Amino acid sequence: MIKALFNLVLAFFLVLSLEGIARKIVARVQRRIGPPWYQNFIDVFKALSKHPFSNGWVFDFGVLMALGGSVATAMLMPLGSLKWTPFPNTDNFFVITYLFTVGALGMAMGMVGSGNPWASIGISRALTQMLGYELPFLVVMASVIFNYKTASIHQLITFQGEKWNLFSMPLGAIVAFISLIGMMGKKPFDIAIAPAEIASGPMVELSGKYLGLLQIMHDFSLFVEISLFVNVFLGGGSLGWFLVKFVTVWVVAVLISSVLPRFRIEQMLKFYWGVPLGLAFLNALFVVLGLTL
Amino acid sequence: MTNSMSDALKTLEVFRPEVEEIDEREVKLSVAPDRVIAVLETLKSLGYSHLSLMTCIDWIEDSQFELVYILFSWKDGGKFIVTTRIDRNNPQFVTVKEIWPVARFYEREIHEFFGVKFSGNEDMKPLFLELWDDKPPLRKDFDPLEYSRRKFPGREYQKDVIDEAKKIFRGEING
Amino acid sequence: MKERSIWERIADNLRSRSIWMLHYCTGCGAVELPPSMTSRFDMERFGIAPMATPRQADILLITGYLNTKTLRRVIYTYEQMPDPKYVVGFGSCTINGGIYFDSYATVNRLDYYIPVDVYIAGCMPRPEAILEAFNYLMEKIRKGEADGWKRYRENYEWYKQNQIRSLGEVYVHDEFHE
Amino acid sequence: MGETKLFFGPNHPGMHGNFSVHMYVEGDIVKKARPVPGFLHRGFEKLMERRYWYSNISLIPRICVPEPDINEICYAMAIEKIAKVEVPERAQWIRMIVLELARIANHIWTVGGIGGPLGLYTASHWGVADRDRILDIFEALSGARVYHMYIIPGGVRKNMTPKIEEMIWKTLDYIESRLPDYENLIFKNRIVHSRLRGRLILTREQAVEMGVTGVGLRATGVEYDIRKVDPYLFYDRVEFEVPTATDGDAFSRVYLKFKEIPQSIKIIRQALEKMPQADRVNVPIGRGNGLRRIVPKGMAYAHVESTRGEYGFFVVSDGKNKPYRVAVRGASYPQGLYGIEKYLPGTRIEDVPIWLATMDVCAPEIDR
Repeated sequence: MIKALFNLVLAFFLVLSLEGIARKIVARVQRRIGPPWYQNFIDVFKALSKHPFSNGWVFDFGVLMALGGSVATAMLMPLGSLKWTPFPNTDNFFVITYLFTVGALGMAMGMVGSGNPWASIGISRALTQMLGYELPFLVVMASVIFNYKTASIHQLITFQGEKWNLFSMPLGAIVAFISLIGMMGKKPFDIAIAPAEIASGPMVELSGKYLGLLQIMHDFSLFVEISLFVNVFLGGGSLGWFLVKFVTVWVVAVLISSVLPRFRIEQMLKFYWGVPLGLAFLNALFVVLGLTL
Repeated sequence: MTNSMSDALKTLEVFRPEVEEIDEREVKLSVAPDRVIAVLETLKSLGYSHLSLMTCIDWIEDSQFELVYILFSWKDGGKFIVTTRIDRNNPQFVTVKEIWPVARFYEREIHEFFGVKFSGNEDMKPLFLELWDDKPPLRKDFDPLEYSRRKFPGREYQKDVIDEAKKIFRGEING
Repeated sequence: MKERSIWERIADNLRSRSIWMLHYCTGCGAVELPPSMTSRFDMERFGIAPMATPRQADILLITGYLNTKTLRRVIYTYEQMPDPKYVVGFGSCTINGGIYFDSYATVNRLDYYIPVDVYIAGCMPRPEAILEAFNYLMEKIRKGEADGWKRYRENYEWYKQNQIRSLGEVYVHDEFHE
Repeated sequence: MGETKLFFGPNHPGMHGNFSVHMYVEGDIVKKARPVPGFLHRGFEKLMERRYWYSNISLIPRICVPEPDINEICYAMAIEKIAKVEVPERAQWIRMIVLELARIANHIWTVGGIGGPLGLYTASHWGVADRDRILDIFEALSGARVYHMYIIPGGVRKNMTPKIEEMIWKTLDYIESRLPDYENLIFKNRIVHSRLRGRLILTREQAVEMGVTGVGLRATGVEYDIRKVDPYLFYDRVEFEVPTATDGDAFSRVYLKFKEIPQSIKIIRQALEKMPQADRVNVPIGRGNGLRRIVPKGMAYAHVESTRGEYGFFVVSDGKNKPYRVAVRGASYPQGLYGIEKYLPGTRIEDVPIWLATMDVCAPEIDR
């Protein structure tokens, strides 16, 4: 149980400071200084200290359900090796994906409950985006699970002891990284919270405490997504190695997102169901024929 | 006067406009109200297809509105300012919406600022002002300072700074 | 100044370091906002970031003159913002009407309608003046003096009566229906 | 699917300035759209009738905020036409340099500004930062960053010192060195191509019928530029090309603006070389003393090629010390009001801010 709490504390502090560093990196790309690295902590606590407006109980319940879903998934996530898996027998991939979508659907229900037309447009975009990146990701994960005949994350880690899945299944890793950027809502795919078009989409009606809670929920979901990718494709090792891989994946995603504009919603779907889906099926074919490198 | 503008004037002789040359590429034509549409159409067919501006001048002494249509030709850069005078107390005029669709918004603006009614252009909702309760503001007999003092209370200074600024402005007291 | 509790003082300290500015350019001073937000003057190093909706914003910037039509939307936006909110007035147009003192469409004094915490001098204040004003606002928040929102809450009737007197009504009509 | 009513209202990050579009949306497709201007209306035309000829100079640049110099030049040229005043040659060259510098500054800003609706915030940061370099020149020249009040009826307020000329040469070289970076970041970016190419197409007939001028018209293939067709100042003594495109979509409108920057740099360099040395840069207009000059009776229309299209002042004087009537022709009036109502229905929500950005709908000059 202590490991689960350690997971939460690590997730909170690691991702918030990483987001501060990401703002610093993006600022450097834009030739300016950028805020201090702990700026996100101040933002979250300031948001928690404001008096919010509530839009009815559906709105409140949606926010709590979102936070609950992502906290639960963060607790289950193993950190790079058996020693650091909080619940060794229930960290199955399908359990994690199910709990994760519970969080996302909770947010969707809450935001639509706020009654703002911008929010409902943003939510319909977020759900189509989920549809977009989920398909190639699941095909790749199916091929990984089929290859190692197990769905529990920490066993997958031990199997790639000497050779990471990144090298044994390069196509799968690339597709997973592209859908990871979609999952995180980073730049080419931040259509759901596009400020210039739909006034920051679902987050239109979030004020004060709700905004702080949603920010924390976003951090936990970021932690879950990146650690899932690191565990499945970049093997494991001690906790230190896990953190190094976590940070590198995050920095690569931030650099890509700082120089790319946004897709339109139907372009995003065409993009995801085009090349990435084809690569995912190709990768599944290689795995079935046993041609993994 | 560029040659293409002078031969444009020859074709317009039949409407007997008063011609006044302002610049080498700018000519003012004042025409009787009922001939304006015909002049505008002939000018458009002669290549003066771009309606730069349509506005209105309030000559309050001889109680008339002067409607101004400024046409510009992309071919030779010539500008024609076609103007006509209409009565000020009951301003009525016909719309040019069919010739230039964008004139619909110019007319809506002139209706809001001067009160000129354009027959044929029914979209006369207020464009820039919201809940306007006074006479059309761009008429000469509307005093904005008095309206502003009445509706929007200003900041009371111990010393009347604005008056003093005016005096400095007129040079009665040095700044 | 009533003595603020420890938690209140910490909250004020946090609020001063991360101010979220509403991305709403109400007047001509908004042309100096992009330069102060971007690479050369970089407002973000003080933790100031533009936010899309009034719900997430802390400061409302009144950048210059205020048209009556804009004032109705500004009052809407001001009342939508969550509570510790601050207003910054740019230039002399918000103090006494400025260069448009005799215009029939602009208001002559901003703090009749909504409480203002900081005024910035300059007809279109420069980016350095804007950043200086934000730092001054941060100081006021840390000391707890920036209580415009409390004033609005206490004499709400007086503000509402002023607004109705100058604007007639504060309702926003839809363009299609009338 | 029912239609939802959306206020793409004044408080919207995708909106440039203070303008509003009320629209009915079904899913992501815009069904009906109505422009709602008037949020920045200050009644300039009324205020200008209550001020002296010269004291209007401080009021006029505030009409169009992103590019104040074109207001001053139009007002000045219109008065000079009425009063038949010959402006000293050096003053005309300085005016040309100031106008072209303002054009470069505004083009960089709008080319970078296309990053806003697209999400490419790096471009807008670069654009605004490089524009600041030119504002430094204006600050050295006239003492103010944005509202310079530098071009006055009868010439220019102050002479241009050699130090400022040196500064202009350095800044032009700096901006010319930055252009390839913009090319790679924005115009070689495949996602920008997919977002802008083939969207919001405006054919030549639609543009001419709507009265669009500037880049919107030149993107449809015709080389209509007032500096070439109706040259003012000394534009007929410098040679420069006017870039045009053929397919009239959002991408070519932004790309044309980008390709106009090197042309403006070329104009400034030629102007700096051809500028004669003189110390008299302004001539009093009309008669009377101090601020209360009196302009003779008459009316004139002066228009200029601004970054957004044809921008003009129609000035009427009845021989007294105050203008009788001043009418302003905003460059984005047709595409802002008529264009939105006619050409937005049928597009997607993502294209509305792109239409406002590429058509450069600038709210203060529509409301005046």
